[in-house]
Amino acid sequence: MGNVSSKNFVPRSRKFVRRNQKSFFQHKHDRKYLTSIMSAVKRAQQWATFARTWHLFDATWQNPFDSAQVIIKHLMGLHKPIYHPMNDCGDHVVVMNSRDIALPGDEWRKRVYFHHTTYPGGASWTLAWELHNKNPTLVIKKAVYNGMDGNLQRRHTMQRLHVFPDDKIPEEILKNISNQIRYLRPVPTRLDHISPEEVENYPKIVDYPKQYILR
Amino acid sequence: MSNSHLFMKTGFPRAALNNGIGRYVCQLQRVTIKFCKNNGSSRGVRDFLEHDLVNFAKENPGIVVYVKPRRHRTPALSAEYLNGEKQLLFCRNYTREEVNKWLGLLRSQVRDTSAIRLRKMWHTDNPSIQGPWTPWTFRDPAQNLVEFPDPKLFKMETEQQTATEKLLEIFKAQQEAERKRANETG
Amino acid sequence: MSSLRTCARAAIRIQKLTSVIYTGERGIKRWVAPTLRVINKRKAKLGPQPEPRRSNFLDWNYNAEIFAFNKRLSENFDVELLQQAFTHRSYVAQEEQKQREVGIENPELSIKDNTDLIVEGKCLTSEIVERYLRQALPRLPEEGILKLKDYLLSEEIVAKVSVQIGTKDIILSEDHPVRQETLVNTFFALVAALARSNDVVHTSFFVRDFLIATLSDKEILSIWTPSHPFQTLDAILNREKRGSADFRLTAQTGVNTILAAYQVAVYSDQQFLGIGTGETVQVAKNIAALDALQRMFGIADFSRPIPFNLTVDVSSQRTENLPLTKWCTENLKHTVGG
Amino acid sequence: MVFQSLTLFARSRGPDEFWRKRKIFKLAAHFVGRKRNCYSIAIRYVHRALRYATMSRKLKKADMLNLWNTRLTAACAEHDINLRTFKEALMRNNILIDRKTLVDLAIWEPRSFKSLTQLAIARGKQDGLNDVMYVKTPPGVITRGMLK
Repeated sequence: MGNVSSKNFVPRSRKFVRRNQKSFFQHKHDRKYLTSIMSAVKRAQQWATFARTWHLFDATWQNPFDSAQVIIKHLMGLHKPIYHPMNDCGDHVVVMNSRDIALPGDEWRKRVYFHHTTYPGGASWTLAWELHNKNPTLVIKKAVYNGMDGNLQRRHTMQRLHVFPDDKIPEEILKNISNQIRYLRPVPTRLDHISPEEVENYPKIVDYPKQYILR
Repeated sequence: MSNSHLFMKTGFPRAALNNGIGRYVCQLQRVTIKFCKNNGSSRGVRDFLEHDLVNFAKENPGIVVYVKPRRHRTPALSAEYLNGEKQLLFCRNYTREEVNKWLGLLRSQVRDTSAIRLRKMWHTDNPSIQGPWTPWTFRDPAQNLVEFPDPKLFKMETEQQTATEKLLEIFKAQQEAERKRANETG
Repeated sequence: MSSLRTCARAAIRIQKLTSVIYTGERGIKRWVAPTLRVINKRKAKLGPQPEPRRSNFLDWNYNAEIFAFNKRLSENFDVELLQQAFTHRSYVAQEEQKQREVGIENPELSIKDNTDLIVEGKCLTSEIVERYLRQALPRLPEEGILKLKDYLLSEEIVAKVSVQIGTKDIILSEDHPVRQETLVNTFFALVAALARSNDVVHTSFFVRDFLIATLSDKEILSIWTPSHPFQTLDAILNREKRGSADFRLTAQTGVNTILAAYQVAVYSDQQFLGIGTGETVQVAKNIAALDALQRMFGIADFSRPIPFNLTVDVSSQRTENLPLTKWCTENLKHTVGG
Repeated sequence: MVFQSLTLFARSRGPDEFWRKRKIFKLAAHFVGRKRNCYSIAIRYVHRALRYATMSRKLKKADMLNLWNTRLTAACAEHDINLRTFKEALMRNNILIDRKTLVDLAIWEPRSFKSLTQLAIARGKQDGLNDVMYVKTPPGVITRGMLK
């Protein structure tokens, strides 16, 4: 190790590793270069510690504002013990089925998204359901964006969020994924998706009398 | 202060040449005691020279001590360390005890420690025995076989039974018992 | 005094309203700043000056320095030998030249230079370092030992050690500031001088404490790495009659990105050997092999640190460590002796 | 110093302006623009910087505590326990390790940290702490309380 002192306490960032990427395997003939910096094993160790994981999140029936908190945690690397606001250890999150999100209460009708074109009279107010009809990824994207502190890092962090309206995720992105985030709340089954047999066999506390007419 | 350290060298507490792993070597190689023979500000230094210098030299044979009288100037200790650094310590109006103590400091330190800002109060060459944390340290190896997306891995992990599940269980147990009874009687 | 002055000022202010306010304190004298300015200006005009020789200073006593050098390192150098070790050929030549200039035809100086000490010391140091490393790292292959030796005996390292034990100012040599080569030669001459004034065992302590101990904060793999870890590991496993290296992908992420990371573990007969990460599977495999090797050779992070309290016997028979081509645990038992 | 008259005594100019200003310029050496070179501007910004420095001595401690809490929360979440319960259970086990050290362990010696969380969970289960009642633990974790 060249200067071991500086690696005290916090592992050096990925940037450091990348700068020294001219590793032993790319410089087979240049041994001296290697001796002055760090061994290939140490370098690999850092590569592992700062590896970017790709997480998959299914937004079906999930509250986008609650989900945003979990997504932000993963995007910013807040779920890692090595977290530091300046060491760029955030992961990627792929969100699927964003079309099937569930807003709480009256939110579809009451939530308003404001936009201004900066021209006089350029203000517009879009209801959540309208926005969702126009672009089914925007509600969750905005929830994540607004859930983060407004700083210079925010837009870069957003680059690591990939939202898809349905479960058709491009193959090259799907291959990157190595972890799944669990649902935040159970997904209910729609009544019309339950088969008649199941309904028939479900235990009943009382049976309606034969002559009882269901309206 | 906000920036007194701006033009200071920075570093970590390190022993020169792994001092102490092999054997201890005093890092102060020579010291020049400069003083005036007449001036009052050199009085403590003169006392020191009179009473303690011989003892000091005897106790520290590895340090070369020079004494340099000069007229009408502030007394000073000029220390030279093995790493080539020099430190000049003015001891105007110091008492004999103070000179003794400052000389003791010069003798025991590796270098001019007031000239570096310590980034950390400690240093280690092997920060980790078990290997630093990685995202995979506690990962379930079963995940290697998963084809993403896997519906099972989305499910919430609830250990507690829900009320519905409990009811269903009771119902099934009832049915089972009834069936048994029917079999026994029939 | 200042309060007096303030009172006076107040009195005057009452008399004349146009008075200037200054607080009276004794500080740095008024002539200091302009004088310093002029001195600095003249210094700048002169340009960079050569580094002054410490031995030309008024406070310099060569004999005292030599005495202190001996005591500082807690050594028992023979003083004459010690002085000889510090005297280089170039210094003697310079002195002779001086005498010739004065008019002496055949200058005869009674100063001995350290030429033969350097040669002797170099051999001795190399021998001690080699033997010590073999003893301290019995599991490390011979290739690694030789590489470590080269590293320790490189000019940079020895010169650094030489400066740190305080030779720089005492060296008698023509060149100034002292060149790296001279520093290195002085160190070797010192080793030989110590061997002559004491014995070789004592000399080995000197080399161990000052030269070999610099390894304590180094990572050995950064000094020496087996060139083909993959093949080497396979060959070793083969020699140990264990199953060949079995590489398994234990984790991967972001495979389609430039920050792809693969983690590969290597097993043999379902026994874990090592683990490695890399940006491609091939790199990860190589690192895993390297990790397995460093665990075998006892130079991993968690291995026992190199001992710095051993005694080497230079007179004993030379036993080399196993070379990579013969390295296996079974053979190791024969050489290390159980 | 000898002053021949009261006027001369009062007119003496006191300390050298050069050194007085130099003290300030040294503190302003890393500023940009005129606040670095013009005394009357420099002094204002130096005073402000000193004020910030004073305040930041406290802020620094708070920042570090924040960072440790964030990191520990992450590390604990990895082992299915939350920070409050973890600290509480450690206390009950008489394991007195501060946050800084716990974070160090979580990063550099992750397996030691894991064993600490296992201990905490076992203790929590034994004491009936709601958070950890349903967390799975490996068999054979013995806490102080169990030995009594």
